[in-house]
Amino acid sequence: MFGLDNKDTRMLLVVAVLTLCAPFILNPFPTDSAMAQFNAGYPDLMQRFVIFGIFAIGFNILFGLTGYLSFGHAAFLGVGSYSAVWMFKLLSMNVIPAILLAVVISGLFALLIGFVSLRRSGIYFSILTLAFAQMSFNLAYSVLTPITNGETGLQLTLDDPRILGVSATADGSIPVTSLFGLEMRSTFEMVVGPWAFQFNAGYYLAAFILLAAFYLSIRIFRSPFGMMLRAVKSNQQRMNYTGLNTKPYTLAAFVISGMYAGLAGGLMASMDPLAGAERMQWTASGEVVLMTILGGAGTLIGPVLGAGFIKYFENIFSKINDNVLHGWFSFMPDGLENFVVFVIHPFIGKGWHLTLGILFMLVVVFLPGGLVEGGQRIAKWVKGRKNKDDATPATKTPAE
Amino acid sequence: MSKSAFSRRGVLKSGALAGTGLALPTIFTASSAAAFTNDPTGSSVTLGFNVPQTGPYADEGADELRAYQLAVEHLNGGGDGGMMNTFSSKELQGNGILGKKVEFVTGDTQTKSDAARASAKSMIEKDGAVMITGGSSSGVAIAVQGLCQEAGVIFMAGLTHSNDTTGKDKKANGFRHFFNGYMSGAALAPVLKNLYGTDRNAYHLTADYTWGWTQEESIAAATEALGWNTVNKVRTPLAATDFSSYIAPVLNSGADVLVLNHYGGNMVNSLTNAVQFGLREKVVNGKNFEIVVPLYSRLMAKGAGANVKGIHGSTNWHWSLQDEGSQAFVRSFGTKYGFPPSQAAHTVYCQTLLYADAVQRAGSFNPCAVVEALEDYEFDGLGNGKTLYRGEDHQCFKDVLVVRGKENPTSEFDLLEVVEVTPAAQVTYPADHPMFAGGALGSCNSGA
Amino acid sequence: MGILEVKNVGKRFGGLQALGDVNLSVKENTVHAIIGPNGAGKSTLLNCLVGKLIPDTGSVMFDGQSVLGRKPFEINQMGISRVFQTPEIFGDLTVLENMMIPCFAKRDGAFSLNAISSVLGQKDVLETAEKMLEEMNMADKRHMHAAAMSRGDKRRLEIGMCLSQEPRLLLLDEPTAGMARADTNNTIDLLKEIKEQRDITIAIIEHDMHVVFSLADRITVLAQGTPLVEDEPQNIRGNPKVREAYLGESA
Amino acid sequence: MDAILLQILNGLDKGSAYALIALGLTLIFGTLGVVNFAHGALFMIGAFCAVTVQRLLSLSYEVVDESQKDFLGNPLKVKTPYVESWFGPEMGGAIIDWAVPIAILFAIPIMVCVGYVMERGLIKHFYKREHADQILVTFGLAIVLQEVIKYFYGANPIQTPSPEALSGVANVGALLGMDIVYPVWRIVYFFFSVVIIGAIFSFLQFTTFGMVVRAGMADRETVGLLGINIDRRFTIMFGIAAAVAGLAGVMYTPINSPNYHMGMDFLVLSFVVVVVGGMGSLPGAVLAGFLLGILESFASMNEIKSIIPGIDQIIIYVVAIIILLTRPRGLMGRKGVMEE
Repeated sequence: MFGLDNKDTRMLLVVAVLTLCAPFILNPFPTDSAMAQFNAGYPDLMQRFVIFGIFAIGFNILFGLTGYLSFGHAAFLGVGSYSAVWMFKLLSMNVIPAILLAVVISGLFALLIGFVSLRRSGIYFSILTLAFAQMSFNLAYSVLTPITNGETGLQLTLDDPRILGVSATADGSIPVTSLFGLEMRSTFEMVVGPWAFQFNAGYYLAAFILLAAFYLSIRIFRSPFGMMLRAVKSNQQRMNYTGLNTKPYTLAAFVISGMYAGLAGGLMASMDPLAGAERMQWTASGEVVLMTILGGAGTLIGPVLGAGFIKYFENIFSKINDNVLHGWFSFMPDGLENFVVFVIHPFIGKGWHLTLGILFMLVVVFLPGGLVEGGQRIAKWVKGRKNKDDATPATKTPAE
Repeated sequence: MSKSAFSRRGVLKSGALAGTGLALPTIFTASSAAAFTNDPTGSSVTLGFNVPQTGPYADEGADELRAYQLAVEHLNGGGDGGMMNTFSSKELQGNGILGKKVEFVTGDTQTKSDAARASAKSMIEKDGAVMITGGSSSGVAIAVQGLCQEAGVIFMAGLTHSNDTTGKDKKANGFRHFFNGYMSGAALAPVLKNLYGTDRNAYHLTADYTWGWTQEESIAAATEALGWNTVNKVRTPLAATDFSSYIAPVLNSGADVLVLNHYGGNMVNSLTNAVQFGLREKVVNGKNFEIVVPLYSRLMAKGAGANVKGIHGSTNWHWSLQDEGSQAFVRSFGTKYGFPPSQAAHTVYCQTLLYADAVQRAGSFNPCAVVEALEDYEFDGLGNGKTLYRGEDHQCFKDVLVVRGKENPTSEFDLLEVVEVTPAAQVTYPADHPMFAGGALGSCNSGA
Repeated sequence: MGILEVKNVGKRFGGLQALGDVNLSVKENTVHAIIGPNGAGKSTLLNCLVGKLIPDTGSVMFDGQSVLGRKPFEINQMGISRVFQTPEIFGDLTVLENMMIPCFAKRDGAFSLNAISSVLGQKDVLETAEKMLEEMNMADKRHMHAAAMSRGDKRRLEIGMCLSQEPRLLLLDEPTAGMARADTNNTIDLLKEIKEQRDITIAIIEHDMHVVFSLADRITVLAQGTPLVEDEPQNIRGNPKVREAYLGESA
Repeated sequence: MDAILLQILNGLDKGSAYALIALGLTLIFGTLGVVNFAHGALFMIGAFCAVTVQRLLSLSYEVVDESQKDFLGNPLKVKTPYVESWFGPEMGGAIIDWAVPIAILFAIPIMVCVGYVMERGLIKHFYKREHADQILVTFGLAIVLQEVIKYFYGANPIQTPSPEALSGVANVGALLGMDIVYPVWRIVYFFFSVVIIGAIFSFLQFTTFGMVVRAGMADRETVGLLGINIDRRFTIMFGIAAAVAGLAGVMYTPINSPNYHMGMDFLVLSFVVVVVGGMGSLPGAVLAGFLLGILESFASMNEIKSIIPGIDQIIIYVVAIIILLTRPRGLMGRKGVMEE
């Protein structure tokens, strides 16, 4: 189906089902229960999951396939965000032109940076991209403030000269981003018993774009072009002596992944029309590197998993505080309760970085292929157990 | 400890009761029939405390969180009541807000606009917070203020000193209790005149981002009005850790005052470097060389250690103030945590009480009602004397402290001494002052 | 007039004259071997032919066109394929994929943004690659990771990859270096087969006399950067100058 | 003229810090082939060794003084450091005053141990792994280390002054007949780093151990074939690299108050320095460190900033880009290292 083989179609369908049902899947706990803390099914975080998923998918086209490790990809995300917000300020609150401009501008920016950086390979390439991105960040934060609004981030104001649309709504507010009138922030809420599920227009737009981006990335992975990119990673010497020019291949991959980043940036601005300079900082570039490696570089689904993993910790673990812990463990005797809270305390709230760091190490030590390998091992184990069960039916305990 | 502080929305509880397991679709959009965003219909109300928990301002954030917890305790009738007893308004009864128990959620701003907005959004969307407060930098405050305006909740800005917060980026749903760059200049100028005279040459080192610029502008304007000459204004990169190459040119510039428009780690390092280069022992034009740090924070002053001794600056509040309100706050905070509160803690504590009081007076959590109750509201007893929340720009006007690094501290907290309490009238400016020009307050948004 | 004409080529590295004044003519559809002791300049010469090095003087013409100043991939697109001393293959890719890449290069040129269609849909390329695998007797290994194969198989694959481009000239750089006797013989047989079955010109740089004398139609002996003699194998064998310069006393 | 000389001094001083960190980073890379993102954390741990020594020396007992009040109005508890009561106020005060130099002695064994444990416990499992995995695991480790420090020491900078005797300024221009004052401790820092760099180079140049390590850097396999246990030596080199970073951190504390994220602040910069110098080249790292330090100082001069606004924000990166584009492997890099 869709020009994919069975395995890829199945994967695409699984991803489609997961993203479309995310409001259910991410909200497994009743709203009143103590575990509700772990619910991630609210619009902002769901949007972030898919947007960073797109970012990581794009990054993986460059890093996973060609092996070129860019340490400045956040610059393209930032440029995309700025372009989109400017489009909102000047043209219209419709997200489509904003996203298109974000993709185009970041693509051009990537072309420029890629053309220069790809003259070198290995760590020299990484440092060149890092240098360009850090330059962009430092300038955006200070000298370029008229364009970027510096520290605060570029945001909409009540006197934006919007060509199509009004500067301010009738009740004196800033208009909101929309898709032909469908407001990105509008949320449909469904209450089922103690559960509440939120279906957000912006999330679904982003989710459909994620599916398109994911589908495109599968096509690229399975195309002759994708094979050439893997060949670049494997042996550039042989590429050159087989009559293939590696430079346009790597540059094309760089620009494509830059456009993915711009798409993510444009979407981010469409969900929440503000573009902060921190989006371009090296830590943000490092984050997408970590997402990709953590999930499994070079695998299709890995980067999306990695993105979800990191964003989950950032948004959920950072919000757990001592009060919440006391709430959870209040059934224990006071002394024990305090002890348990004391032990967990360093890892939650302001300690979420610590937890993340430990998990990075655990994953890379025990799952060299990233989270995808973890999934494969579980699948294998389940399969193996099933096989064993089939092979030795006599020992099966009927009690189950 | 209470069982689960996390009831998402009161509406869900009732929804759950009425629910028969079937879907009850309700549409939450800007145009829906709901009264206002996150209307607390249950027995409790949730406030969102959004403070830096990671990054360079994490300690300040931690102190803010302590104060918030204290405020919640006092609002719910626990502890000794703190400043609720000294506050001029006596509406708060110690039974929560409008009889609803106060609960709270916390988040990490990371001192980044994006992360701060993400965290605030999750509080609004997931936890049903009706008010967001906190933060330790102007960029974050302005970004979150914009978000709260859009979402239809109240924002009580934490530590933010840039003129823009209540200047070109002011918003109807946001209020600032903290003072600003202009007020620092207005408070410092007379003191500097008395100490150093009117014939001085000032050299500015300024953190190269919007807060730094507004403070530089304010201080330069205030000192130039005294007759001082501004020799140079040099911008330093935010990421700078070593300021030696910016300090060195000061030596032979002919300047006899160095103004450090830095905050946090930048301030600690630039001050340390300035002292290293012997600026304090220097004599220029027959006058002792002086250093001024317009925005002081005790937590940061600690990082600069002995280097702060004798250096003047301004601050929003200090624990050594002897008025009733300050003392009550220091007592309950110090008793609970074992050390005195910082100005950040004081600010956010006051804001929480003020919000609660405004709701109580308005009789509703509706943001527009709260805005109305807070606009042009005058009160006393929260530590800075008579205080006004001005309606035109939502800036708070109160006494500003001029402080000096103490020569002989008696403890690790005793780093600053109050030199002068500049009365509110002296730091008040017209709402249309050019430094605050541009931007519009807009109208309050309740999300309805 | 040969298909490859090397005229007065010289190359100097600092103080070292790697190539003096090399003249060489490779006739179409022959196997031409270039031999010489270590440091005779064989590899330098080869690198000048494929665009890795640019000679200081002289000209290199392939089929009437100069190759000088062209990049390796351009020279390859002109019809020169190169086999390396240690097999250069795409280790991370499967054997079949390895074989497909030169087919794509042949069909689509040096660059093609063929990013949407599936590899499996490229029937023509698949067919050519499969056929070449059959010819190389590697069809059973098509889904193996290329890096996991034996050295002899890698060599075989590399030669197959070069042949699938249907080059006019195949350059072999010590194709049996470091191989066991049996693998060497297999490679000789393979090359013989290629020589007989295809319209192809082969230039081979080799150390191993056994290989050279079993394959070559013509031999150029290189010593200290200049060609000593160029002749047919049987004449080289007896040439005293060659004995002295190259084979030395050990022969 | 004075201004230029002062900026050269500043540049040498910044350069010393860059060079010391980059030296260890490139040493680890050259010997072990590991991209160590936790190297900045080692610098930070070194700095906190100084903080810890200062705290240990200032450990105090409390005496209640009824005549003074604390912030709650209770009688003030006056703290007296134990060392002052043991050695008398004069001597005790001097010991506390010299905490940072004392910390050097304390830091060397600590840092070598930290390096050893890190290498044996974690890094050694990653020699054969991809660079990407190395980045992930060392980055994770860096986060963990800095969070642990934050947990115990907080996020604010902590003041760790230099000894009184080395605090003031010295007139370094006196010899030239000029009036150029410069902080004494910064001069100390510069000479300290020159000594350390010299020591590392002589160690590698003149000892058998160093010779083997250098040979191993050039061609690990061959040296391994000679029956030399190169791994054990490399472990020791890791310890040495950690100690160099740690000492750089200890000595840096009086210049700028240390905080838990100072390692991350230096991490990116030190990678730029190493790469500009050429991956795996020790002299390259030192050269690039001083070069970037001096250029950074010049770029922050008002005269230059008025021509190109914001140049001080980006100078390091501009220089890195120019050097990498004109010299493919940095200033002194070897071919084939880290290019895949």
